[in-house]
Amino acid sequence: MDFELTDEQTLLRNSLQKLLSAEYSFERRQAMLQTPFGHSPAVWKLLAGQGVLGAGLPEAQGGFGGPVETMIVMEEIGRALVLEPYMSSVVVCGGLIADLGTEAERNELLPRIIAGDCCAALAHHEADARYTLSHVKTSVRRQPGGLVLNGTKTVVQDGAVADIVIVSAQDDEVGGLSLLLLDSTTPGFEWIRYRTQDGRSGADLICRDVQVTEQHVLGARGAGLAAIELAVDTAIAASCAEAVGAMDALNAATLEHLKTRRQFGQPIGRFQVLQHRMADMFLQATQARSMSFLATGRCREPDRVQRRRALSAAKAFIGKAARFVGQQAVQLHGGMGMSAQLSVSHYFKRLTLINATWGDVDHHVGIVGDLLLTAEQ
Amino acid sequence: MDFELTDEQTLLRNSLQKLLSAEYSFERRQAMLQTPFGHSPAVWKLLAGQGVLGAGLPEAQGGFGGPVETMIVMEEIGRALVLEPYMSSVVVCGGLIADLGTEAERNELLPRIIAGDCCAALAHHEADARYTLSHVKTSVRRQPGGLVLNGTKTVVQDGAVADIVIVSAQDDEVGGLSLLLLDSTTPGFEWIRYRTQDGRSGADLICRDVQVTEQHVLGARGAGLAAIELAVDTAIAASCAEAVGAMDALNAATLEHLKTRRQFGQPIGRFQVLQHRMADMFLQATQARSMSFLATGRCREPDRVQRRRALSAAKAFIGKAARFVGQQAVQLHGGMGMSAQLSVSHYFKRLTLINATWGDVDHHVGIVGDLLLTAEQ
Amino acid sequence: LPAQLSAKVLGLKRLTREDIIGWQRILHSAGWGGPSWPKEFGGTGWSSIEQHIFDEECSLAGAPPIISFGSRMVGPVIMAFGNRAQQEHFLPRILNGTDWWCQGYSEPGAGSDLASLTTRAERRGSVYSVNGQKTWNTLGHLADWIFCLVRTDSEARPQAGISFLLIDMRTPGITVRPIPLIDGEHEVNEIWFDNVEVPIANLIGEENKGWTYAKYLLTHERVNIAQVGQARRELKRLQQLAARQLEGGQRLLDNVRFRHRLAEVEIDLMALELTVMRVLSAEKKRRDPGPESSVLKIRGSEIQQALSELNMQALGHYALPWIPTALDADWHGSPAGAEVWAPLTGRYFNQRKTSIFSGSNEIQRNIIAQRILGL
Amino acid sequence: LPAQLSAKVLGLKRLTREDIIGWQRILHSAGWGGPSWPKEFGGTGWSSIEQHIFDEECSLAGAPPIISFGSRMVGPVIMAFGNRAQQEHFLPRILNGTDWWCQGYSEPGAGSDLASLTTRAERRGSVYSVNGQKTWNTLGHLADWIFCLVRTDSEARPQAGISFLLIDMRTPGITVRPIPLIDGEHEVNEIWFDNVEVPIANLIGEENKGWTYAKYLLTHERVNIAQVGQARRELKRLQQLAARQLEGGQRLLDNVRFRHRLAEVEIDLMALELTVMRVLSAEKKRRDPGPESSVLKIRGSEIQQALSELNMQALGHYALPWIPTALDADWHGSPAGAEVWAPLTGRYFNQRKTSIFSGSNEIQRNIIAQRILGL
Repeated sequence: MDFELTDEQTLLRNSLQKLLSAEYSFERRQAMLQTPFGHSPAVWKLLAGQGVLGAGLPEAQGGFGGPVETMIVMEEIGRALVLEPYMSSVVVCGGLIADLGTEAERNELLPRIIAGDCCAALAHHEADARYTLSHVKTSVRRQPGGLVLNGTKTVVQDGAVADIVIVSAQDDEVGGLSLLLLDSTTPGFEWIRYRTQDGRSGADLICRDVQVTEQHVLGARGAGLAAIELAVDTAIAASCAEAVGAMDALNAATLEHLKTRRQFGQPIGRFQVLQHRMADMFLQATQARSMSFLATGRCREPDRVQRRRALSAAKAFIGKAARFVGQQAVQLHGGMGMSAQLSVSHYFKRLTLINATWGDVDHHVGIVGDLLLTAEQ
Repeated sequence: MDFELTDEQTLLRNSLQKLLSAEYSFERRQAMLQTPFGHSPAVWKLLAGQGVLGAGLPEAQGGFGGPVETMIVMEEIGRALVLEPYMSSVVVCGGLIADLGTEAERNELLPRIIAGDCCAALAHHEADARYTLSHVKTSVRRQPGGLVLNGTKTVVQDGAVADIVIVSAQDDEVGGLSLLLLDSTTPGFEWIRYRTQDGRSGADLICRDVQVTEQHVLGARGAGLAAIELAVDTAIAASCAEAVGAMDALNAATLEHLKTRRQFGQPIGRFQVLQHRMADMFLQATQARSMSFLATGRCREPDRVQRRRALSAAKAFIGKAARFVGQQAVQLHGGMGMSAQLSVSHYFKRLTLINATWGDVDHHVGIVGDLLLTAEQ
Repeated sequence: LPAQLSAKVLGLKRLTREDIIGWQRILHSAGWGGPSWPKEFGGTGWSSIEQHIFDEECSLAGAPPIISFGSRMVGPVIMAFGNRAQQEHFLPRILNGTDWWCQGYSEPGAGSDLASLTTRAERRGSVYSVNGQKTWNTLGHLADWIFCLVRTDSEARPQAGISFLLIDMRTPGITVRPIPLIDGEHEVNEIWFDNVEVPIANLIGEENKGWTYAKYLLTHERVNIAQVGQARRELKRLQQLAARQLEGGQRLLDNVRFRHRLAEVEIDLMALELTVMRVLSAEKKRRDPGPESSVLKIRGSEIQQALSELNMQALGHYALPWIPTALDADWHGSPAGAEVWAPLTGRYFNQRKTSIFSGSNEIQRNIIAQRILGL
Repeated sequence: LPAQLSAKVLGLKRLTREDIIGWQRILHSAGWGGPSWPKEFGGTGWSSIEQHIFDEECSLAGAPPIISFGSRMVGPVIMAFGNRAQQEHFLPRILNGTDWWCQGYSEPGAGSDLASLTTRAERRGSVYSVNGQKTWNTLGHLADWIFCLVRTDSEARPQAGISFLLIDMRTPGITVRPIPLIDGEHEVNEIWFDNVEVPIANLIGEENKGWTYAKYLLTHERVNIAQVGQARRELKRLQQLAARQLEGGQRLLDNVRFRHRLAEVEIDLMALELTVMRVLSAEKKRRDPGPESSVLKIRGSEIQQALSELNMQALGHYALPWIPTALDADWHGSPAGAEVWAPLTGRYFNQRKTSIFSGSNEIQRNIIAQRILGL
């Protein structure tokens, strides 16, 4: 594993940092929190303009790079707490279309995604699944003239701003899961849109007798679960990078607070207990960065056991680290950590929600534990 | 629950403290560690002379008091790190004989135990049981002229100094466990005696075609498991009290060290990180004491679920507290905490072994969790 | 206790001013308006243990919180240090719910280090003229009165120049501005004082002795600080939630790891409950439990936080949506079920305050180290 | 690596002086006597990453520890600050296993606060006369030489009057007395110096500059401090143990809670391993990883401790017996199986030292706060 960035990668990082610090200050972001779903078409277009929306997508359709580029972008998204649907549109759905789509589908959709003309979301989770990816009750069945889709998808991330949606369903005819690539305005869809705690958007999607055809199936019928698992691992790696960026910024803000906030006649950073707390926050973030490299390096690994262990380990470790850094940043800020007017509470909320997404700490520790059984037998 | 001691109970505590500080100083104890198994007949007779070996046993045979008196004695045993087989002889076996024995058995054995003329031990655990009390493979079977006992018992606490032993075995004839009360020199017994890490003794006991009769069965045949469970809960309460006494002493020693040891030109207790650590040790010990009261108050509770929850909760909480206090006392003592010449390492070892006895933290947390299932259904 | 009200409380719904005042009136009419007050001032005269049992029962039954700034904070100060006129005027109005009190302690530059406060009160004839800014004021937008620490002598050493003033919130010159909080709710405020005139009669005790009264108050409030009843309530919610939430079709309660987490917090709560009882039992003899209250504050807040975190964790993806309307009592919208789970993530965020406010847990550990352990 | 030797190491048996010296001789004859040394002094000239891989492989294969006091501590100091004569005399003898070195730093009154040491060396003609007491000396009873920090100027400020002396352990006036340790093993000593005469030629560098050399040494040793290879070995032992230990007839590995604990420590170890690699990778550019070594020390020791604790926990009741003879290589006594489990509880006790020695974890956190974070 190489921990050094190439010159192009460093350039990507620097230009994105520059763009975001100019166009996505905390004050600007506070204003965007007042919009219905946090998504700003203007910002989205700006990102597209810099080519950022092509990171990790195929060059043939205007993309560039791979998981390392995604990591770089996501880390900056975490650092600036960007509310845009980058994860859903580019990483998850862009990735699924690139992996599974036909030449025609890729040529039609990826350029639009990369240009920022189309946002996409994945509708996979269901109410009783929790983090079990294989638990899908939504079904697609044969009916005269095509197929029909029924079921309810919950907490579709970035769902309120999606133009297209990928829906997973049990495919009774062939067995296994199939993925359906549909317009979000498809008749029979009912969207229940809402804000998420971190100012982004989500939605529940109720599918009632939605008429589809085999043309809508993305990839091979019945082969959806493996594709979803790979997409989720890519998303986990991206989440890890986002969390690392957010922790970095949060640690910097907390360190600054310790140096400037005075109590009892001295900067509070002179108190040894707070020094050690901050040292532990640094220690966690340092290791979290190592694990983010691991997740990035392994998220496309063909060996499923190796990939599973690495990605679950990274998500679990970073989840714990993010929890500790987030909670302690609030604690060290005192009352100010509770205020919505400072960035610290927003970082904390975002880190908390990253933790609850794509499997929480217990879920992924459990997976690493279960792999011991396999290894052992 | 009453947290106040009666005058008699306070007197018991004070006189025992006085006896132990006079006769069982750390230096004396260091000398006793040089004996084969830590047990000193002289000390044992001294304790008997003060009547201490009758605590919790029936008045008819010369005992006095109940669980609170046991708690008081065990706390002082913990505080002075007494190596004597009090737990096995008085609390566990004395208690079993008092609960299950016939009038004749009680009259024969309890006065000898109380007088310090006879040490007893419980041989129940087996190699593959871990902390599962019901897992017993040792068997007692009918044969011409009586019964025959076969099997191997492991880590019989205080086993190397026991004169009599209570052995549990699957009783094939009636089903369930039976308890056999036997002389430790019974033909067919092979004892593998050893020291334990804390300077006490233990033994494995191999039973090969041991000839016994129904006269040797303590209590009703086949009813041994419930009796063992009750005895173990009494032992858990006693262990909790011992741990509380040890933590108290260890915290006092650590606090003294923080006040007297100087580094960087000041007592190390001036460093805020060490202050907070010590505060947490105090906080843990304070709550551990509350839980010891709970264990004492509930260890004879007839409602099995209530008893189970209380005793497992107490053992788990105190196990965690003891681990934290023990490890941190060593840490705060620095190199001196590693030395066998100071008491701190001995307290740490004893607390560690208490944790591994009668079920560790995970075992008892698991039980409390499983009770949620019962409560919920 | 009206069923509708307890349903709101147990459902973690938003409470109105009327909900809380109404409950105080109900208590008052039952003679329980001052469960922690002596009989001579219209209280119940209960022992600490009786108060504790009352508090626990109220919490478990889903009673709204008592407005503690009046009943448990300024009330006892007025009883101990107020003059007869102040006692006769203010105390009955607290008991019967007429006056809602709030607290003016913290300032932007004085958080944990309260003694460095700078809001000043200058004497001008029969009034003090108060100028300055208070912050982290809880529910002041609902309050009728505020008790403040103000500086009346800027020459003296920090603690010595502070006085304890009672101020009518309707006095001209007071501006209350909400501080938007992490969970989006309105709970705390900044308050500005611009030449606010306060009658000298509203000074508690002697001028420049306010620090003493504030310290009395800090140690007076102790047992309730553990919030054991509320924690029991949240533990019950968590158990019910874990039995209802599914994980790949299995109950979350059947997940061994999660059950261990449940058991751990249950055990911790048992230890705290018993420790509260021990402190109360010792109080029978000593009257003042003293610094042990720091133990209760630390563990109480840590357990509240653990419970709110597990309640959120139990939700899985449902931790994400933010549906503030679902916190209204009569809401039945979509997504379905949100009336149950919607408050829980916000509550987790909100409960982070418990280790910060009322003396941060770091300050509490300092107190244990210094006052109990003598370090 | 002789199979018998690696079996002893992997079985956590007691190692003899010959075991350890023998391994150094084997390495030396293969040209690997100084894996961390530059070629000019007879080392391998490996990069940090190559050294790291070598160390890990050695650990996993069950190689005995290298006598780090020579190879990794006094060796580098002699290379950097020793004169030609010292280099030519001492360095080859370290490589070929002739000299076993030990360290004389800590004193009864100078632990974490090393600069307050009082052992003094007075110049008398061509010798220093050394008087004082050192403590927490590791394996000095096996050593041929000791490197000491001694005070040569008691007037200067604490750090300024210290010199770095090399002392032959056979010099008259040296007394070595074991400190009995928590696990009953003989590992550390007290050493008294009573008018011990040390030739001036054995002074490293300049008089009163010893503190500089000691500090160099403290930051020189860094990557190996994480002990990743050893942790991997202990994790493997733990997994095997969990698969073998039974719990009511079921494998301990099938206990979900225990498996979570295994997984947690495995994940922590992965994070540490990768962080070591990142530090080494950064070192390619900067050469001196600096205070990041504190991160590796803290996490390395915590993980070692967690592993030794879980190995003990896996034993259940078998954590209790103390069977010191079972630590001998050829022991096959009763109770049966003790050759496997008998070392583990003692190892747990012994590993508590890792967060105390080599700069306690508290000191390491101070270093992070001050040197990295600028607090």
